[in-house]
Amino acid sequence: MENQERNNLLNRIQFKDQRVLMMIVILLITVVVTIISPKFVDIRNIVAIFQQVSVLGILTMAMAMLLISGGIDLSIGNIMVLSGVVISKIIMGGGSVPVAVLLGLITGLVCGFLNGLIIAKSKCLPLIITLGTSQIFFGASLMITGGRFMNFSGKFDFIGRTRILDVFPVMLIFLIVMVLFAFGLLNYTRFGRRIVAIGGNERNAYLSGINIDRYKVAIYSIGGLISAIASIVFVSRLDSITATAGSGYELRALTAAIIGGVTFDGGKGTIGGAFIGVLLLGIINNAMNILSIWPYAQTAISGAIIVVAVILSNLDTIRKASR
Amino acid sequence: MENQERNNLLNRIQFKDQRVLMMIVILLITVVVTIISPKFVDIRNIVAIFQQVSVLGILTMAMAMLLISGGIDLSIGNIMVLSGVVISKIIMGGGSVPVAVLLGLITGLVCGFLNGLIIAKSKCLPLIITLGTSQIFFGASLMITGGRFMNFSGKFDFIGRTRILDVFPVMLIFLIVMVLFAFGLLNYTRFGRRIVAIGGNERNAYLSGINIDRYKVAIYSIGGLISAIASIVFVSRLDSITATAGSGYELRALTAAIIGGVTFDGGKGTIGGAFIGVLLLGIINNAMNILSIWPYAQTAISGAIIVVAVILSNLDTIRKASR
Amino acid sequence: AGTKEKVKDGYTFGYIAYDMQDIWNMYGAQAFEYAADQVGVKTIVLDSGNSLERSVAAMEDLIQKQVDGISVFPISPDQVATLIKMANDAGIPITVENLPPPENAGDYISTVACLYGDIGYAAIKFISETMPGARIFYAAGAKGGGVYEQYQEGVDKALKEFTNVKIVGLEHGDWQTEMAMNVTQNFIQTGTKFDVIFANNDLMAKGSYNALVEAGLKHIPIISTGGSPDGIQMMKDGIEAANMTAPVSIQGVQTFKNLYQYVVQGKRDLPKFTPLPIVPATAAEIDKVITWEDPQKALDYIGGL
Amino acid sequence: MSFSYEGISPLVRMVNISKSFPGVQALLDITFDLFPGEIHCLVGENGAGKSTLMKVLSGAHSPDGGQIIVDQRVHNALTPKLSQELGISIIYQENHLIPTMSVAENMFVGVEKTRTLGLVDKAKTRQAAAEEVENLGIDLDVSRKVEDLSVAEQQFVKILKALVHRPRILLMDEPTSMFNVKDVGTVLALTRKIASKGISIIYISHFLKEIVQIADRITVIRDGSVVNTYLNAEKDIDLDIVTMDMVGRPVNMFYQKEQHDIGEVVLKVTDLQLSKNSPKVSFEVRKGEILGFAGMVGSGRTEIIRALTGADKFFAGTIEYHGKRLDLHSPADSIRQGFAHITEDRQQLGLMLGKSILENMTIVGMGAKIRGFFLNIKKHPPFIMPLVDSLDIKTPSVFQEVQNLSGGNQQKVVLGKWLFADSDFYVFDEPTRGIDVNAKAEFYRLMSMLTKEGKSIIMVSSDMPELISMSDRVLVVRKGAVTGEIPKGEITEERIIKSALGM
Ligand SMILES: Nc1ncnc2c1ncn2[C@@H]1O[C@H](COP(=O)(O)OP(=O)(O)OP(=O)(O)O)[C@@H](O)[C@H]1O
Ligand SMILES: Nc1ncnc2c1ncn2[C@@H]1O[C@H](COP(=O)(O)OP(=O)(O)OP(=O)(O)O)[C@@H](O)[C@H]1O
Ligand SMILES: [Mg+2]
Ligand SMILES: [Mg+2]
Repeated sequence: MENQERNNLLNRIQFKDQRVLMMIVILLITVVVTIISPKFVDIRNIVAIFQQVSVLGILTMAMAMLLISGGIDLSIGNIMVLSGVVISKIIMGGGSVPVAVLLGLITGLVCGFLNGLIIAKSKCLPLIITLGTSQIFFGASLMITGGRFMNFSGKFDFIGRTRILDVFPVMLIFLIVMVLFAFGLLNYTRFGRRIVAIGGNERNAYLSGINIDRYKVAIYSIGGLISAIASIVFVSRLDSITATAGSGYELRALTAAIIGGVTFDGGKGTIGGAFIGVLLLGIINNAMNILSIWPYAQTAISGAIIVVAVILSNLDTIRKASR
Repeated sequence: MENQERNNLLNRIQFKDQRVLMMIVILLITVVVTIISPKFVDIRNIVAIFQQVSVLGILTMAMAMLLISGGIDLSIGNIMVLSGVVISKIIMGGGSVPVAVLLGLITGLVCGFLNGLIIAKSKCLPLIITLGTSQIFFGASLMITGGRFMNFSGKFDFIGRTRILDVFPVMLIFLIVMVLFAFGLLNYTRFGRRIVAIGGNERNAYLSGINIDRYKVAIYSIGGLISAIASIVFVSRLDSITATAGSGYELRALTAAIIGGVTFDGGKGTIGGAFIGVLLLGIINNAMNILSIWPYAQTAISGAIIVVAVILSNLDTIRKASR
Repeated sequence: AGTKEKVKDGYTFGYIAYDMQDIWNMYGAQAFEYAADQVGVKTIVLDSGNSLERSVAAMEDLIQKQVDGISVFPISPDQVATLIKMANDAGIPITVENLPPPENAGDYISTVACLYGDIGYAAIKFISETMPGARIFYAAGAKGGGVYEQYQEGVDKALKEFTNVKIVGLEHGDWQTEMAMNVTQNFIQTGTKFDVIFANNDLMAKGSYNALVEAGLKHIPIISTGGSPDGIQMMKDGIEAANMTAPVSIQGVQTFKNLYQYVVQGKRDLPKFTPLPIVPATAAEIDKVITWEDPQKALDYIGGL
Repeated sequence: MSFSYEGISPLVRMVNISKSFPGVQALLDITFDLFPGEIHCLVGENGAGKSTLMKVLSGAHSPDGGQIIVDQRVHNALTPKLSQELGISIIYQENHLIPTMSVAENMFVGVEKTRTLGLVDKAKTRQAAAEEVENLGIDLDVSRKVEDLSVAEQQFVKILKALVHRPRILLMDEPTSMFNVKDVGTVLALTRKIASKGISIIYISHFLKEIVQIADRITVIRDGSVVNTYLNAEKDIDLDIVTMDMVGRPVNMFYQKEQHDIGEVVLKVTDLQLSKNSPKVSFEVRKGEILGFAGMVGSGRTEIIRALTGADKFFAGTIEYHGKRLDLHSPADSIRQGFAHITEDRQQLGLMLGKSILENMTIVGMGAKIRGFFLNIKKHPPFIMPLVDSLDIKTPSVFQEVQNLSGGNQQKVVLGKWLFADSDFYVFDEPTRGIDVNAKAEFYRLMSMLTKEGKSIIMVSSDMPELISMSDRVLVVRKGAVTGEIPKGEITEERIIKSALGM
């Protein structure tokens, strides 16, 4: 029994190791950048970093949940844009903000539901299905906007601009709530546990009495809804939107989640890890700007940092991969 | 015995079914488009379609091989560009074409080798590593070109322009050779079978005495080399290159391979299927133009066609989804 | 070059680029930096990499560094409105390059912009005047980003005025050579007759040209836009028949001049908007062109700092 | 044939081998030797360290300490490649085949038949594979894909794969756990034949009767250390001594089922047809009854019960439970009706290998047994601890990932998962595969308890003693049809086999 206690502890620490290592990498970057430019750790800059990753952070929660369930959704970037476009259309057409937001959320939910339905019923790879639907959603945004900039002219910047006590931006509350939501859902609800089980071994989950199809539809719908919530932050921060504004977001969310230790195999990875991945991406971008690095080199450097960070955070696995 | 025979036959047909169904989808599209615009099946248009997919086709061979080996390389688009940039630098600096091509090929090989080495030794997910190295290669292209448009002004258009008997473009030979190469390698060589084995069950391959690390390095190197070969076709067709010219190519190659039935799980899928995926993508694009479809709707329509095609080609699985 | 007056020690201007991988933006930024160098002003160039988000981040960073003035090369009118508000809140003077901000945007010094609509208009006008009756294939830029859409507005306006030309095909080359080559090739396959190609940039002009060569239609002239160094070269090479040049170097130096006069010299009566001259040029007139690479010639054109 | 150890030196000596995993000392100072041509059997409880010891020898694990001496050469560790080169071949307990490849190709992974230029010779591969299959005396089409084979057929492929290397030393880790009498006979005969050619064999099994039949020596391992090694020259060793060594106390190997009354019919299957051309199957199960399903490999038992539990669709027929016709679309439907279905392939179908014991065991029962919308898994161990203890699952903690458990302990987790769910009707497919004598006895006790409570059980099994001692009635399945029904008193090995072979 004593032995068991000890082992128990040991297991837990190992499990967290990957994230701990990633945090160390982040700390290292922070220290180096701060030495060169002390403004980096200014409270306003730190707030700025969080602001800059809030949309990505929210989308990454959707992506991480989907990956953990053994799925993937490459359309979340374009779902976000489509929701934003719907919101902008309604507001610019003179509609009220609450109605616009509600319809925006419904748009996201419906898009996600569609993804889930097709994936559950067709048994096709989610990757390819959502690549296709992503184009459909993008096309819809294009057609609705006619390719033009949608300007809110300050009618929708409450969330993006307001700060509590002049420091803490309201939009961060969205980020925090969504992270906590994803974390709670996956770890502390029956629904979440079943999602993880499906990701862990779908056939086993099926034989264990989980209605796979229904859960898949549900999780993709939630993913769509989260993307719509991201779009609220997105449009209100930028006070505008274009059909192309979300391109690449799905890949960045995927990158963040995977940097944070979520895998394609499903069942693995944590929300906390995914969030650390988001932070790393945000810090890299901000540091590049703060250090005014030659733009042409920024791309290469951030690529290199990602590779190194991923390898470092995986050191533990490499070491014990001995057999 | 008898029963077994029957199963066997059934399995074979089913196995090919996915590709057969995809071919039927392609045929369907062809018929519909031809009815509306008979020019679609003009020999010159068919040649044009093949020309337009030759770069994608070659890259898809690399992607399919990597996927079948259980890996993935999201940097092939940028490896192609980097090779092309190296070629352009040398030719525009007055170097000879053969030297330029050789160095371009070496560039691709080295990039692929790097990917393979990092992936084999670090045991990190190839997806995230190659996303990172992709940025590094892109950054390198940016820095070498200074973001400029590299125009060969006709110094390197032999492969892109020459046609055998005035009909058959030389670049198609590259495509055909690469498809046959990939097909032969995977199906008829010990190397290829081991690659498939690694993709099918890495642990099994390891325990069967296969040196996994060495094979991984080899397959990524080959992937890099194929990307460099694609770049020869690419630059000679366009007679020019920019650092951004290859962006999105890796995703399109992935799409093509997966449409064609290659999966992420490794060990599954065929080169023939991947090639059919390439064809489908090429035909969709060409048909849209030939039919002069409203550009804003093209995106959505091609997304919808992909989704429908994938679902149709998977009908068999859906039907027998006994689990 | 320019005036030689003494500048207070340590003026620093920020410059938020739309995307430094875009050569138009890059030459504008270079001209801006060149002009700043002439009078010893330090510049911090930040690249938003075509991301609305990163541009906001860049603005946040510049405010952080408390620069003396900021120039923005916007991604969109609304993005620039956002940035202007942020700068206003931070009390930093801001000027805009390339795209005029929307009406209700906050306080900014001025805009120097090439109106894409004007280029589209100029191109159709040029074709109408030099090739009456021409049928045009239009190799357009990427849809959905707002830039091509502005070209289209100018084109539409011109088509109403100059009724002796018409567009017989429009496909999007997405600013890239390969895409333009493919869509041009596909268009040729439709068998539609056309007399001239209008390409939204030089990369696409090159792509369209490749397709023409392949189809044995090399004689069909291509009208491109911008007048980039590559464009000039392509005119020399006979790839482009004409180019609606818009010397971005002028845009860069003029933008700097406005910011400089406002911040350092205290001028307040600056024009709110200066359009960039669009100069149709053919191969014969190359020498007249103010090239992108030559900020000095541009400085001279605007009468120095 | 008896074996003499005089005057010969061991082919393999493993000296003071230790191996630990996080939280587990799997092997501690084990010393073990193997002589040329002997059949050396390894026995021990689940988790004793048998498989780990074999993996050290096959190069899958490198030991923390100790030496492996082969041919007088000392190695601190082996790699799979080196091990192969030394002539060692292994049949792993786990399934490590390549699902998308054919049987023939799977057999030759790593030692492909090639022509010049590294081109594979497919014809030669197929031919060589077919020869091996014939040598083994089984019926298997080598061009079938492994993913289409039943678990037992896959087990044959694993054996064939090991033989392809023409080993000098063959390690067999529970080669017969998925087999019925006939196939066990095939494997035992093969084992003897191989040994008679001078090839040394290490043989692991939980079927002690098998061991007695073939072993030249028997080594008992407990908690990662050798307890005793016995000579078994006369094939007559007393099993009680062996089990005593294994468990540390006497074990009653042959569990005697308590008798109790059997009630009314609860499940009635009428004219069940799996596909259009398959035979009609009808049977009944009564309250408190254990209905055994016997049959040869591939006879179709698994397919019948998969249809019964909603795992597969079926073509025609009715299933009535407590007089009510069931309309099953998925396992969820049958589980809602109170069914439990233990699948035969634990790794593919029965477990989330990357998840903890706790998560695996609560996945089904979570809905009914754990209340509230919010769950905190850290508070769940008390729910399953009684089961973990009574099944004797050997693990450092219930948070251990299942893939780190020994084969038998994995099987116990699968059993635990369904026992925790508290069903009314149990469908077991090869439930005791790979679990040790002690745990088997415990499991049989649990089965008896369930039936005493009025629950019913269908048990598909290839383990004759188990079928005979536990079943109240046995149905024999052949080619997808029920070809015989054997009532309680008449269940004998002979009758079952005759019926299963269609004699
Ligand atoms: N990869 C691993 N990681 C952690 N622990 C492991 C690992 N492999 C084995 N173990 C542990 O080592 C011990 C010995 O396991 P092993 O598989 O050798 O048992 P075994 O004697 O073969 O049992 P069985 O009869 O159930 O197959 C067990 O407690 C097991 O949990
Ligand atoms: N996924 C599959 N695809 C094709 N054929 C299969 C598949 N699974 C099983 N079979 C075949 O169906 C037949 C019946 O198999 P089943 O598993 O029901 O037999 P069983 O009586 O349970 O025997 P076993 O002891 O092998 O489990 C066998 O011939 C087997 O090869
Ligand atoms: Mg074992
Ligand atoms: Mg079975």
